[in-house]
Amino acid sequence: MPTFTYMTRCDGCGECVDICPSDIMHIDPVYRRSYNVEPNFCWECYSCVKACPQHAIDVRGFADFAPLGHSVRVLREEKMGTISWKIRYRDGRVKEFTFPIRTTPWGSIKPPSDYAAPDANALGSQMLAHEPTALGVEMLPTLPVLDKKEV
Amino acid sequence: MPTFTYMTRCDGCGECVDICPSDIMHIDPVYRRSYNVEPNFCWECYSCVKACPQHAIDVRGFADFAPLGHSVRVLREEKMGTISWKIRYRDGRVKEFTFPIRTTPWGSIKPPSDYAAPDANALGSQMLAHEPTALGVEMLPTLPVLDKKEV
Amino acid sequence: MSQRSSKNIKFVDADILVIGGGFGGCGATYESRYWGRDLKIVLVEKANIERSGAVSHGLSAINCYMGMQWGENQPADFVRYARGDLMGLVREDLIFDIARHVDSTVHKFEEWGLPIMKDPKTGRYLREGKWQVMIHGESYKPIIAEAARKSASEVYNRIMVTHLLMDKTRPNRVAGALGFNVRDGQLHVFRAKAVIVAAGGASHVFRPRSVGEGAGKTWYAPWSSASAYGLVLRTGAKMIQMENRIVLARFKDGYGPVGAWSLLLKAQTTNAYGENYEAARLDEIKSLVGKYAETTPLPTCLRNHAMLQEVKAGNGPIYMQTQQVLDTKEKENTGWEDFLDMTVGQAVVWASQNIDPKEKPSELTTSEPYVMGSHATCSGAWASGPEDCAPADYQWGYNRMTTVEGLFGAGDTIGGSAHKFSSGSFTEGRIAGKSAVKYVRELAGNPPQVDEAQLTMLQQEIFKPLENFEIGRNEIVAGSVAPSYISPLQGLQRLEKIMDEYVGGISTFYMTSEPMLNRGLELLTMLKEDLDHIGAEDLHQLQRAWELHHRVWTAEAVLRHTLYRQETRWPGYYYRGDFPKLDDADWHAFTASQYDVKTGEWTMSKLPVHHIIE
Amino acid sequence: MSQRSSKNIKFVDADILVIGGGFGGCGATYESRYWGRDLKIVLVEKANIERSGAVSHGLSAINCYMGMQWGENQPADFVRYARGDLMGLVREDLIFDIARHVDSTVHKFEEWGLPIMKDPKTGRYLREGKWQVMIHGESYKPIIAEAARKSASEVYNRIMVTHLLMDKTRPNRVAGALGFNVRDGQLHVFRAKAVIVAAGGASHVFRPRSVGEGAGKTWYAPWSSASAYGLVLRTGAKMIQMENRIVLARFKDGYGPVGAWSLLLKAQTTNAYGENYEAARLDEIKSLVGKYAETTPLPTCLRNHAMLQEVKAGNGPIYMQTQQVLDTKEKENTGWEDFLDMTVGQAVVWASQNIDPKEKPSELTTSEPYVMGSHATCSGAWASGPEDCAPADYQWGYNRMTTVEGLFGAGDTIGGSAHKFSSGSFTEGRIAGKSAVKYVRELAGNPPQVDEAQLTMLQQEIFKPLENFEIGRNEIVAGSVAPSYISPLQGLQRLEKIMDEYVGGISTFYMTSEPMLNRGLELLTMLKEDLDHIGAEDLHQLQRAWELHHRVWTAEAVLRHTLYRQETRWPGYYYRGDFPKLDDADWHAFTASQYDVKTGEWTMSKLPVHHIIE
Ligand SMILES: Cc1cc2c(cc1C)N(S(=O)(=O)O)[C@@H]1C(=O)NC(=O)N=C1N2C[C@H](O)[C@H](O)[C@H](O)COP(=O)(O)OP(=O)(O)OC[C@H]1O[C@@H](n2cnc3c(N)ncnc32)[C@H](O)[C@@H]1O
Ligand SMILES: Cc1cc2c(cc1C)N(S(=O)(=O)O)[C@@H]1C(=O)NC(=O)N=C1N2C[C@H](O)[C@H](O)[C@H](O)COP(=O)(O)OP(=O)(O)OC[C@H]1O[C@@H](n2cnc3c(N)ncnc32)[C@H](O)[C@@H]1O
Ligand SMILES: Nc1ncnc2c1ncn2[C@@H]1O[C@H](COP(=O)(O)O)[C@@H](O)[C@H]1O
Ligand SMILES: Nc1ncnc2c1ncn2[C@@H]1O[C@H](COP(=O)(O)O)[C@@H](O)[C@H]1O
Ligand SMILES: Nc1ncnc2c1ncn2[C@@H]1O[C@H](COP(=O)(O)O)[C@@H](O)[C@H]1O
Ligand code: SF4
Ligand code: SF4
Ligand code: SF4
Ligand code: SF4
Ligand code: NA
Repeated sequence: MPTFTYMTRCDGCGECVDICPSDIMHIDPVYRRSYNVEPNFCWECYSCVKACPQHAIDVRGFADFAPLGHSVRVLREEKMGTISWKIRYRDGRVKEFTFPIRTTPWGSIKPPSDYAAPDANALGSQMLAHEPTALGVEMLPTLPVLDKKEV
Repeated sequence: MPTFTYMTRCDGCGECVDICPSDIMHIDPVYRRSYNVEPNFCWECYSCVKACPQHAIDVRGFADFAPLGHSVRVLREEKMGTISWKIRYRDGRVKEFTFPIRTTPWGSIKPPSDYAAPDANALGSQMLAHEPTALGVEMLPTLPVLDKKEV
Repeated sequence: MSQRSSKNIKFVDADILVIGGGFGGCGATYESRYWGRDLKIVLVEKANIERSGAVSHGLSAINCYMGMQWGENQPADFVRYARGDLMGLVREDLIFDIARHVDSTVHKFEEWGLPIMKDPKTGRYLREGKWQVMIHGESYKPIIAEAARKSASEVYNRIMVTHLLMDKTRPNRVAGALGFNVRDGQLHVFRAKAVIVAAGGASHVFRPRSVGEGAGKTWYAPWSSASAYGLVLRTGAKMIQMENRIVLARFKDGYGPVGAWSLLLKAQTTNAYGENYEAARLDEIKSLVGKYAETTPLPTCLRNHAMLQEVKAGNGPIYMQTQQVLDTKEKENTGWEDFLDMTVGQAVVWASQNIDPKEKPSELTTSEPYVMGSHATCSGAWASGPEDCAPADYQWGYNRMTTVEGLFGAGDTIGGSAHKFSSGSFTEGRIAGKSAVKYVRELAGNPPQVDEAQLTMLQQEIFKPLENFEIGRNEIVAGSVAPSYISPLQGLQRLEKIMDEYVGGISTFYMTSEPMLNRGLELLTMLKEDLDHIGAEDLHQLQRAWELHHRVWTAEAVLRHTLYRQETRWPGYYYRGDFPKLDDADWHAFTASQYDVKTGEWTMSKLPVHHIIE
Repeated sequence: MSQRSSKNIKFVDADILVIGGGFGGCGATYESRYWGRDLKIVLVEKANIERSGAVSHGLSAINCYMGMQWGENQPADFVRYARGDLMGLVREDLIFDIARHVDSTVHKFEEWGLPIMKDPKTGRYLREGKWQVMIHGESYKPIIAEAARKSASEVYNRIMVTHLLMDKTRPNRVAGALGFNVRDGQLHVFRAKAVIVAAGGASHVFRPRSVGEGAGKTWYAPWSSASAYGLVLRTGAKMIQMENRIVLARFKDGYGPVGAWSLLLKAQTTNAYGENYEAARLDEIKSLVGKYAETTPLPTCLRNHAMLQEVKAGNGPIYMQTQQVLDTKEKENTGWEDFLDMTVGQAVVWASQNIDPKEKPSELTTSEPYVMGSHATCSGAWASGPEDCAPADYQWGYNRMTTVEGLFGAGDTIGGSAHKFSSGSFTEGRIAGKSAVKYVRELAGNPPQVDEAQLTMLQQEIFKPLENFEIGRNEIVAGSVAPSYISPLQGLQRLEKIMDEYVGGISTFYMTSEPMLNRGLELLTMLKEDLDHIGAEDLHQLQRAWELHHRVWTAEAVLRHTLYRQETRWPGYYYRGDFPKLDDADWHAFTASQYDVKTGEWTMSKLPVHHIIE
């Protein structure tokens, strides 16, 4: 299901162009709206669909195996921390699902430099940031160094 | 090796458009010269190449298996009744061949209606036009009608 | 509705309408003029008959010639050969009929100017093999086309025929055909007393090995669009052996045929280690097909099978050891001409990959499957046989008439008569042409009437893809993805993938089974429904849309026949995993299908194979 | 020369340059900031890190988590699992290292806001399987990207990195990287003391099952362009296990993963007749691989092998019997979320083909091969191991440093450490990040110098495809066929076909052999020469051109390693027809390759597999 853009909904804002991991959502020079320039490099990852403020992008299943008449639409609500899906079957059946996407506010992650600077010696240890605390166990496991052993 | 048309040689006469069995040599509306609109339906049959009065069409091997740097050029001389090929390898080697294409003048075939009209009864026989003479044997072979037999 | 479809209609009336100006069609046109001097004979062709059809390139051999004049072979021998090659299942009457006439065809070709090679010692035609003669065949098609042009009352080039038209009052009688001009879109209605379909075989029903741009590089031409089957079966005509698709051993990528190399030049086919593997695999083959393994020459499908087993075992690539035989300039010329005459692409493979066949062997491969009636398989319409020697149940009127009245066929169109090739197809066209003249004469004052209602409905249907595109294209900004239509190519790729994966294509090493076929049929049914949503952006794409229609209908027939035959009759063409062996007790029969136009149902049945020659 | 290449160059200086902002790269960025507060840490990414890499969709499980806090598993157990799955050949030191750290990574993810599902009874993470935990992972990537953005000094999105730069005086030391901005074409020269390559794995090295438009529908993302290998190996860094390509059992067409269905929902995988075929094939498997057939769980490659044998025997389609397990609304949600979180395309397959998984089973297939270091295979760079527990010959300096000084890697980049998945790749990035900080600190006043000559040469090379197009396009009238250049897609299709047909892709059922590989190498060598003639019509296509370069170089490594290992170590991933069995006597070893930048030669060798865990 590569993407396509509905002519009447797109306002050419470029969010989809900005996000597409495949760099295939481009702005048409004549219409100043987006379209998929290389459907054969589309992964149907929905990144652009989720990012479009106008809900102007939709997908239809890859022509080489998907019959027509279906749709899989999505509404990702960052503030609510949810994503909702509406799946319409070729034969008209509909399924809807909503799932959580995040448990904390967007932007709330504490940067590593906001933690106390580690001891200079620790650079030589095997410990990574926040360890061992973050491991949930008291000590970082290690092993005796062996030369060679058959198993 | 789908075809391509050299920009500087083509004069837009349309002979290639007229002959292509795949209907894929079209005239570009801007440049008024021909090009291959659907290389994936080109059979590299060389019909257009042979037909072009300007020798403006060439082929390069299908990209999915032919390395670059080769050429297979042709000169078909109807009046002389010959066709000549020049094959240039990727590594520079060259081979040339000339073969006959016809033993009689073009247009010389005698139409069926120029032969004496067949006897009306002959329509009910198994004989085809010019038979049995043209068979080179005296009689048209036949078989007893059998109902069913194991072999 | 699209503007194009409301244009003036062109009506063309004919006594005999020949559809397709390839080898069968040119033969039919020539012969019907010979017998029907006063008749209006119209030839309609989607391309330009000068270079249309499977022989547009040219050919380097005539693969069906008896040489009766020199006592080389007799028609009955040829029947035995073709029967053996097809594992017993052929219409011996049809094959005998072609064999007894084919020499007169070939002699005529030579008279017209086709350079046939001569054996300098005997003065006879140079034999490639027992049945084949070598030609300088680059202009084979233009020569034959000249004869046809001089025979037809009118030749309509660039008319894509989409449907056959049926008689208003007698539903099992043909009344003509419909098509559109691919240059200006004008709808053409051909009204005819007899129709001879000679629209060739089918490539691109199964996914090809080549990809992307290379997809055009199939062995049979990309324009072999299954129209013969797609047109005929939808009238309700009985079809046979549609499961009998062909897979061919071919030079890899360039698809150069192997015949001249094996038979004339006598190059060895070996595995990667230089071994002749065929003999070593005979016992295993025998365990699958019994006595048929003893046929000489080893049937084409079994030669494929041996090659496939080698490849599966990891003993590939398979090689044609060309370098062992090109020891004279003369042989080098023969080898090169073989391909320059009929598959130039093979020369391009050599040039581009620095392969000089004098120095290095060339890889072989087994091709994707094709649907054909004229090579080493015999899918096609069930036809009435020759009056003088066909068994009674193979004979219901006019030679080469299908089960639909007035509807004749030739070449790839007609089932059961394998190994016709170019000369046999032309010959079968001649047989059908004469027969159609007889039919028209005997029809006298009872001409068929086109059904106006059918015509109006079809007119809308034909141009619908243009309309789909015009409307649907407005929904989207640009590009090739739209929610309400798919392009002909997108539809074709879907078809090919279904057939490849479920019906015994290359990706399963030609394996299929009842569960696979049933799943394939589900997907194919959805594709058939989606044919209403093909979008064509121009008339060229409208041609592609209708080619797709013909291929999809043909594919369905192939699938249904494959499902019906519960055995593996032709290992090397395809395998039924659930019935891995040949089963003569239950399946020494033709499979037949008949599509019911009214109900949309298919009826499958067995038809007897009569052996009329020892 | 194209105008674009003469534009101003942008120079960017950094202490640590991270190439690729996927899971490995985000981990590296986070960790290097933690330890290197004052360092300039630059992250460069060809797309936008918010949704770049293999996890752009999201994921529905974290496949590497010990649960040490609950005593669920210990790192040594994980090493045994991964070793068993890889048929004995893994870098146990690297895997142990990831396993002991991975829990702190996952706990951090949860703290950041990733919803990890809980078992309502135990309050612990909900286990999918022994090593996997279930997540609501649609926003997995944006969450991780937020952490990386807050750690980097600068993030450069939309820079396609094409080459690594080497030190002027010490040829085995990295000095930075080159890339261009895909929006404005500006050349970016990154000069750095340490470089961490985390550019992900590779799709589209082998021909995919999907065709035409559908070609983007691979399991691993189409943008997984083999850059990790393409960049690293050309510096002369030692690579290992490049033959160990991965083939995955996946839902057909949609490529939905099977893990949650098999392990959590416990749906059966059967053949077309509902049979559980795996057990029935164990004896046959044992005859190929001996004791390795007794590993629990059965190694991924052997599960594939059993499936492939079924398919070859004509017992397909293979089905996941989803309808047997979706008996509650909760399970239905789980099943759907599994795909809506990570491969929406599978939901599209269901919707378009009218398959309700509650009612009908879904077909499975074995995928085309991919090249990866983070899933159930471990191709990649040979890296120094952890200081405290790596065997002496696995340790030459800094943890996760390749054999090139200052050049580190993480995730798919690093060879030998399979089963990292998302969490392990991030963890390996953290390990590499910390290690790089240590390297930079110890490097002190001895920074590398970019070689100006190399830079000038590469600058021309990078933009050459634009120039090829500009010039070559003038020769022809229109269309996509030209004599002097091919498009990146045309080149890619050639690559895929070579790899498919000669190096063990889908079209041979993963079969290869020395003769096939040698022929493949001939064709690949010509393709490599033709890379000088790629034509790019715009900057987007210039990106594709360089992705193709990286894929072609990676393909060559895959081919050479496959040729070198004269055994079939992983049946189900690929088969050497000439060495059909596992051979521990000769091949209980890593294969290693090293490309010599000066001579253009490859050196192959064996490296010992040390077992440091019972
Ligand atoms: C492609 C090919 C074919 C052969 C070979 C090599 C190659 C590379 N070999 S070797 O492999 O053995 O080497 C042969 C050989 O050397 N010797 C030989 O005698 N025959 C060979 N064939 C086989 C013959 O060519 C074949 O048997 C005959 O041509 C069959 O004749 P016919 O059934 O008439 O098909 P056609 O393709 O010639 O003509 C069909 C015509 O119909 C037209 N058409 C189709 N659909 C239409 C539509 N909808 N509307 C209007 N027109 C519509 C076509 O355009 C065409 O003109
Ligand atoms: C695609 C996919 C992947 C997985 C799964 C299902 C599916 C459908 N499954 S399941 O199947 O098991 O179900 C997993 C799962 O559920 N759980 C899990 O933990 N991991 C799974 N993976 C595997 C992990 O995703 C994988 O192991 C890691 O992502 C690997 O991390 P890393 O090695 O960092 O690769 P990356 O793709 O994330 O990042 C690479 C980055 O580099 C960029 N890049 C690449 N080339 C570049 C260049 N030349 N210049 C600049 N930038 C350049 C990329 O854009 C990207 O950002
Ligand atoms: N519950 C839902 N689940 C999935 N998609 C939705 C849902 N509600 C709205 N959408 C989609 O979100 C977009 C905007 O919806 P609307 O605002 O209702 O037009 C459209 O693409 C809808 O199909
Ligand atoms: N090995 C072979 N043995 C017998 N006949 C062959 C062989 N190869 C090709 N032929 C026949 O030679 C002709 C041309 O074959 P091909 O070139 O494969 O189409 C056909 O009649 C084939 O049946
Ligand atoms: N049948 C199985 N037995 C054991 N582990 C499996 C099975 N199927 C999948 N897995 C594992 O589950 C995880 C997800 O698998 P997949 O969805 O196939 O990528 C990986 O860790 C796999 O190795
Ligand atoms: S994000 Fe939406 S509105 Fe903006 S350019 Fe893309 S399709 Fe148009
Ligand atoms: S679905 Fe993904 S790959 Fe396709 S256009 Fe949108 S963002 Fe790009
Ligand atoms: S035949 Fe030659 S000159 Fe005429 S349009 Fe075609 S390419 Fe141009
Ligand atoms: S080579 Fe043949 S198929 Fe190709 S464009 Fe020319 S005439 Fe058409
Ligand atoms: Na295949």
